[in-house]
Amino acid sequence: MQQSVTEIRRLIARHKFWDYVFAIVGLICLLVGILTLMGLFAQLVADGAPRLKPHFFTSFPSRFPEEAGILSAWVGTILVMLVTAFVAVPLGVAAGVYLEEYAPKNWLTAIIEINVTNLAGVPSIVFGLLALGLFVYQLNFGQSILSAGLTLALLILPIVIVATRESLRAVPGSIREAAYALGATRWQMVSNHVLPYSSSGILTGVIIGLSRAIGETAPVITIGALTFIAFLPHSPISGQFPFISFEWLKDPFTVMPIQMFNWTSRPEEEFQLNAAAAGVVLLAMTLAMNAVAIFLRYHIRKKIKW
Amino acid sequence: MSASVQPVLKAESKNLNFYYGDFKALKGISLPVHDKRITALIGPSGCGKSTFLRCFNRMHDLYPGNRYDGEITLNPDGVNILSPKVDPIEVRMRISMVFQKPNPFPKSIFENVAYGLRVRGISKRSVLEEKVEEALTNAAIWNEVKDRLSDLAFNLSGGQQQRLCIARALAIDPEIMLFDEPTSALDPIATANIEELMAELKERFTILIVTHNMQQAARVSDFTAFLYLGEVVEFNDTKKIFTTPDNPRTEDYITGRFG
Amino acid sequence: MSASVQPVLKAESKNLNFYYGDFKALKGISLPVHDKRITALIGPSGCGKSTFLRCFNRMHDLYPGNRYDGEITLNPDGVNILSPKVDPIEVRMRISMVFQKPNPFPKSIFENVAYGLRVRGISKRSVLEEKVEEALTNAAIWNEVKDRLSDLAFNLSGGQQQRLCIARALAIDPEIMLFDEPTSALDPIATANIEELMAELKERFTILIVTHNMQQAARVSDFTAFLYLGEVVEFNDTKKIFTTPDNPRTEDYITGRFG
Amino acid sequence: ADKLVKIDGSSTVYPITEAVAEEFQKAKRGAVKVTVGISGTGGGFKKFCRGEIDLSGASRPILKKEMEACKQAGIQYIELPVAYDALTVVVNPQNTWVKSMTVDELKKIWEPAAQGKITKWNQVNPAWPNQPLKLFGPGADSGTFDYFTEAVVGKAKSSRGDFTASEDDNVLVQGVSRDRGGLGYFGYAYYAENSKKLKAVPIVEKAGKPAVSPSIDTVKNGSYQPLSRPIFIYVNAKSVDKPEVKEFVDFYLNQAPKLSKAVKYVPLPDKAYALAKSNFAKKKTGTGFGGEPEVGVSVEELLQREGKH
Amino acid sequence: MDNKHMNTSSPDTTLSLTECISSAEASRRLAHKRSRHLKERLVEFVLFLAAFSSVATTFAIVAILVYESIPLFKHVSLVEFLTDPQWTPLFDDAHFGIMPLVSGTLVTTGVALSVCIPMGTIIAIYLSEFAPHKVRETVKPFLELLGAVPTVVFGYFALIVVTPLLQKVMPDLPGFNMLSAGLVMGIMIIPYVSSVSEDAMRAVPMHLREGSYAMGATRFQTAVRVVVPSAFSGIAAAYILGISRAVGETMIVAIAAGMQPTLTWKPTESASTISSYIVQVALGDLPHGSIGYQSIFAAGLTLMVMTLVFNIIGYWLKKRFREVY
Ligand SMILES: Nc1ncnc2c1ncn2[C@@H]1O[C@H](COP(=O)(O)OP(=O)(O)OP(=O)(O)O)[C@@H](O)[C@H]1O
Ligand SMILES: Nc1ncnc2c1ncn2[C@@H]1O[C@H](COP(=O)(O)OP(=O)(O)OP(=O)(O)O)[C@@H](O)[C@H]1O
Ligand SMILES: [Mg+2]
Ligand SMILES: [Mg+2]
Ligand SMILES: O=P([O-])([O-])[O-]
Repeated sequence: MQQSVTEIRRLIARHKFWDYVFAIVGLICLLVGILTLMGLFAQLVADGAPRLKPHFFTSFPSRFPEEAGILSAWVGTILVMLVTAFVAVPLGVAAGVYLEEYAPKNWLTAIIEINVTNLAGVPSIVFGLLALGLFVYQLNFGQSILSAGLTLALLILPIVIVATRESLRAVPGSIREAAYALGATRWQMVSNHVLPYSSSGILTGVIIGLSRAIGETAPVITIGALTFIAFLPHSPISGQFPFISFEWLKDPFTVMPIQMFNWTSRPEEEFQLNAAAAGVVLLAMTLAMNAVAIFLRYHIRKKIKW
Repeated sequence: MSASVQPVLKAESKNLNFYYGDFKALKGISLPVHDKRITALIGPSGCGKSTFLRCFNRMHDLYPGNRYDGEITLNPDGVNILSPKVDPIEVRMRISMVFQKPNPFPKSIFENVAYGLRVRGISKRSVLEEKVEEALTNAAIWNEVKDRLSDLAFNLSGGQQQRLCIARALAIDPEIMLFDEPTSALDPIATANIEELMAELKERFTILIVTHNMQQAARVSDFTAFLYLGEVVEFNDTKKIFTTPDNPRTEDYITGRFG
Repeated sequence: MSASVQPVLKAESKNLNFYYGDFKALKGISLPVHDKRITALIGPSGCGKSTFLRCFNRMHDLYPGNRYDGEITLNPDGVNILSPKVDPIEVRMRISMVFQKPNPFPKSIFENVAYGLRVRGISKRSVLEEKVEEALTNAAIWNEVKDRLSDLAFNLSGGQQQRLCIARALAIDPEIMLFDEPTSALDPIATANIEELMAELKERFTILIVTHNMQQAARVSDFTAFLYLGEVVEFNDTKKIFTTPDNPRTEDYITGRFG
Repeated sequence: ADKLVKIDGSSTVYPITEAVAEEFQKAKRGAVKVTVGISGTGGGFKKFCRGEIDLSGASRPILKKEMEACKQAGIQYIELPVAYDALTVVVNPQNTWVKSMTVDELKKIWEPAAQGKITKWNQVNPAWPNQPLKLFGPGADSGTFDYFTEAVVGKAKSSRGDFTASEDDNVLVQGVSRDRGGLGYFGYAYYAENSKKLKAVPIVEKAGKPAVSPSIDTVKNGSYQPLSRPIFIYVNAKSVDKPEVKEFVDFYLNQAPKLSKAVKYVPLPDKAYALAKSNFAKKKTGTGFGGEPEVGVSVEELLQREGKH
Repeated sequence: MDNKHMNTSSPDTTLSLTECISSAEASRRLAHKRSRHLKERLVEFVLFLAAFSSVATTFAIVAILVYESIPLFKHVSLVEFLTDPQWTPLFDDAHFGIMPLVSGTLVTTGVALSVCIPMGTIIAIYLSEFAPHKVRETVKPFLELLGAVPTVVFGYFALIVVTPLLQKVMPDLPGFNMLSAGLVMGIMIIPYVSSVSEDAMRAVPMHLREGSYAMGATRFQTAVRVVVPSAFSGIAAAYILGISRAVGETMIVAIAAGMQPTLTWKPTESASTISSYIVQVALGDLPHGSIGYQSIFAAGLTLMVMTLVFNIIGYWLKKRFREVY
């Protein structure tokens, strides 16, 4: 009745063959992805290398390819990302906390939930249309850092919400019960425990969101970002009281992808090198952000093991 | 560990029913809890021990669909802690709980113990320090941790973590302490430590403990209730229960004929 | 349930050490497993019962950093199943396992039981149907599920799920069946059912069971090994162990003086 | 507080405006900030007529709809041509058969009736080989497209639809340079920068006239017809009150001859710049067109026309 | 909370002696309770508003799209919009049939999905079930970087590298085609699919895998027969995300697919998609307020409806096949 050992062995050999086949196929697929990325990156670096000199980072755009730089673009990108993060993080985390820790099971929360997943799938160009109608014209923010930051914030809001929910869910129920058992209120439980313990996951989500936002071209084009900007926005630190100024929010700006897009569509081939160099910088910025995320994830997780 | 002096009633459940949605997990439980005594709840898995225990600090309020019906009165003021008019947070401030698996917060040892005090609005460092030391001493872990109060609580062993959780629960001066299988995740030595500790604690606190380990119940408790399928089959002096139980089902269970 | 006829040796562990990374969880375990008998492993939590059991089907191979040292020979062919030269899949095809928590696959009842057969390359419907029915009958659950074989296995109760898992393990005609606390997640009635089932199964299979419930060990097993801190303290006829153990530590544990 | 000149509009005009802005800011040592955006001619006019920008670049004259929008918002504008752009018809360098093309042949290729029918070179001219004809052109929302259709087919926006369209002229360059049977059209600058990869086709305006290749000279002397077109800036008359805007426009008109050449556009005749300067000085508002594009008008004539509002 | 136990040295002290909570203490506690409740409600309300902001965003999007496209639908009937086989709103002979854009969108999406779904799934299975822990932890973030490459770069990659490569195999392939745009888009979306499905697979509890291995299954059998079905709802969510990304992707198609709105289902032809039409017009020369300009909002609305449909299907799938480990 029981199969003979040799029979079993033959069977296993046959099955294991598929293990090997799949491992190889998997590796190939992985390599296709990784090699494409590396190839793209290598190509960009090879093209952009002659431009990657210090003055590339400290110069404004120019009609002379060798003189043109990305100063206004990278400053603009950073400021826009600041606005994006400042809006998306509190809003997204609060929404995630509500949905995960507070929301009663009713139709309203069901709608919010469907809506969040749906919003995650809305094409970015549609956010551009929204921003054009709402921020630029209705609210009269103009083509400012504020408009762009808000647009991208809405774009990554679902990413932050989902990441927040996932990491809140990873905090075991026993921690919640422990806090309640000591007499904590719901908000005390959330703010003293669950949120701090899930911060690494939330942060990772935020960074993934930001690295998506940083490369977005279409919505920023739609709101009509400028391309030639040979000056910097107002400084956020002012000489007079209260030493912080928000004038930069209303300033015109350009961002890295726009600058890149502008350069790729120039007739002079020389500008393609600038575009490649800008691409390298943009990727490096994303890479750096991801590295920070990985570092944080690693270090915070090391401390917390459930 | 006898209950020779007639004890005072600290709390009492009166005809308590409890429902998980449609499922009736507790069926008319009436049970006294004596002051400064250890009452053990035993019974086969799924009989409702944990469910009953968690009624005492309204843990079930956290999940939707749960429903209490009946009363648990808490003395001396005789308030019915299950009444919807009573704030569960207030109940939890008076009755604290230690869980099956040690569940320290991923904070320092000090902050773990101080948490219950902070929730009560105490933030003066000197008061906190004093109370934390007192609680850790009472939980018989002060000597082991006094030099590493700012270490992460996760770095303690399982048994130490559980004692830390006990200290955390002690720090808020509860009237009753609930223990839900507090040693089932621990090794024998840690278990012995905790049992010893409970024996000390009952000098000052009223204790209610759930255990699936009859030997443990026999060793540490003064009174024992045997639950089966959501009902109290028998409640009595521990000695009596483990030597001459009144109910044949109790006897069957205790001698290992079922369960 | 006696072991009166001198039994045949089905497997034997010889001076087995096991390491979780640097932690030595099993220390020189030597133990016989008799054919068509139930051998129970008891001992306090963390003593290494599960660790030992899982050596028998090389479950530890799934996780990095684990290391075996020593032998488990499997008769009749006397192969050392722990040898790196032996394919763990081969071992698992000969020795199947039922886990503590019922873990049916998210498939239909039929597909759950047929899984092991499909893995063996059997896909003829008629053969599968016959074997599935046989296994479900042997697992004493056929009558309950015969009309709903295409239902999702999750829709069964806990006890039914566990019997389904037993059927799944039976379907592949294993030489040894391993049970790791198979009833600890079940209610008393389901537990009684499973115990009855095991008594029937031992007519045909060799069974090794881990339990933290001494009553259960006493009820179902022919031989019992008492483990403590990764070592075998005592191995003997179950009757002997539960009446006149040789080792005082065994006695202490069984009578509830520790653990 | 800041001295800011806001410019937006056509991508065609952008390179010149950018060059001017760069030089202007250098000259002013950063005392005046200039921003230049690319929203397209239409997008630029929308903003212009909302009063959001000071200058709008346009690769075609303002249209009726836009004139109305400006009128409603009370915006007066000064129309100033700044350079010529020569639309250049290009083929693949391996195309050995085309020596020149007549406007009629172009029409035969591009008119709506050609859609799906004219797909081989020999269908246009029997002397050419039986080679697939692959067409590339700017997107239907560009000024270049409007002008080309007007000039070749005789009606703006009237074109066949089965061609590869792109907003990005480099994409068109790629297309024609890789397809032996390819034919496309775009601004002169893109041809000038890629003259190794492409071949410009000399254009015969009417039967009997000579074939003229696009170049700075042929555009300037008016012989490259009908595919050379003026490009414009529109200045908000109110903005001229701001000294920095006035200064900028003056600077623009002064530098346009030199800078437009530098970015491979064709400067207007000197006389035209002089006229433009005087129009600007006089703040002569309105458009020289009737709200419709026209082909073949001379810039000088245009500047002397009565401004329509 | 004054120490109710400290002053009672013997357990048999009577009730009356000890702690009857004074009325002052009771009222203090009550007041505390009220303020605590108020704060809790306030916090909850604020959090609710945040959660609701996402709904508000959707409303705003729909409102703007509908509002701006109404003028178009006054001019063009919905039937014409949906059935006219030509989309030439900018030509002299204007037609407003959205179908060519929809077909372009669906074909490029289809091509992209035929790349990213198998590859993404295989990579996810490989990383979750086959790869050593170290490989997984290093490769995953690296792969996610693919999703962060600016899409303009991908667009040129498709046009300048992939299309010529394809033309070597298919000499008749036009220089602009949906095939190469779709393929590159697929590669770009791989990390979205693989990352989310890998998370779902890793969330499958170990005891299910143990169950399978204990039956003598190989890795491959365990992965395909147990892990993937168990993680199905998570994997479906990953697919839906991938579809949404593909449907909405703009720059790659705008650069490499040829911007030619033709009603075709052949990937080897050039075509235009909804989103690429939107950027084209947003960048272009069209007078604002013209019918052509309004057409981008109508197109945006169509796109939104399409993603909505996909997401509702996804939500339903997720509900239907919710993990019940
Ligand atoms: N959240 C819940 N929803 C529905 N039923 C529940 C829930 N928790 C427990 N139950 C059921 O209520 C009954 C009592 O459960 P309880 O956890 O109190 O048992 P217990 O005596 O503590 O068992 P154990 O010794 O296994 O911890 C059981 O039948 C259980 O299945
Ligand atoms: N994956 C692991 N890594 C490291 N140590 C482990 C691991 N699993 C178990 N151990 C340790 O090995 C020892 C034996 O564990 P094992 O699970 O075999 O105990 P057990 O007798 O089955 O206990 P229980 O009755 O609680 O199931 C324990 O000290 C445990 O902490
Ligand atoms: Mg319990
Ligand atoms: Mg175990
Ligand atoms: O951007 P254009 O209006 O010149 O096409």
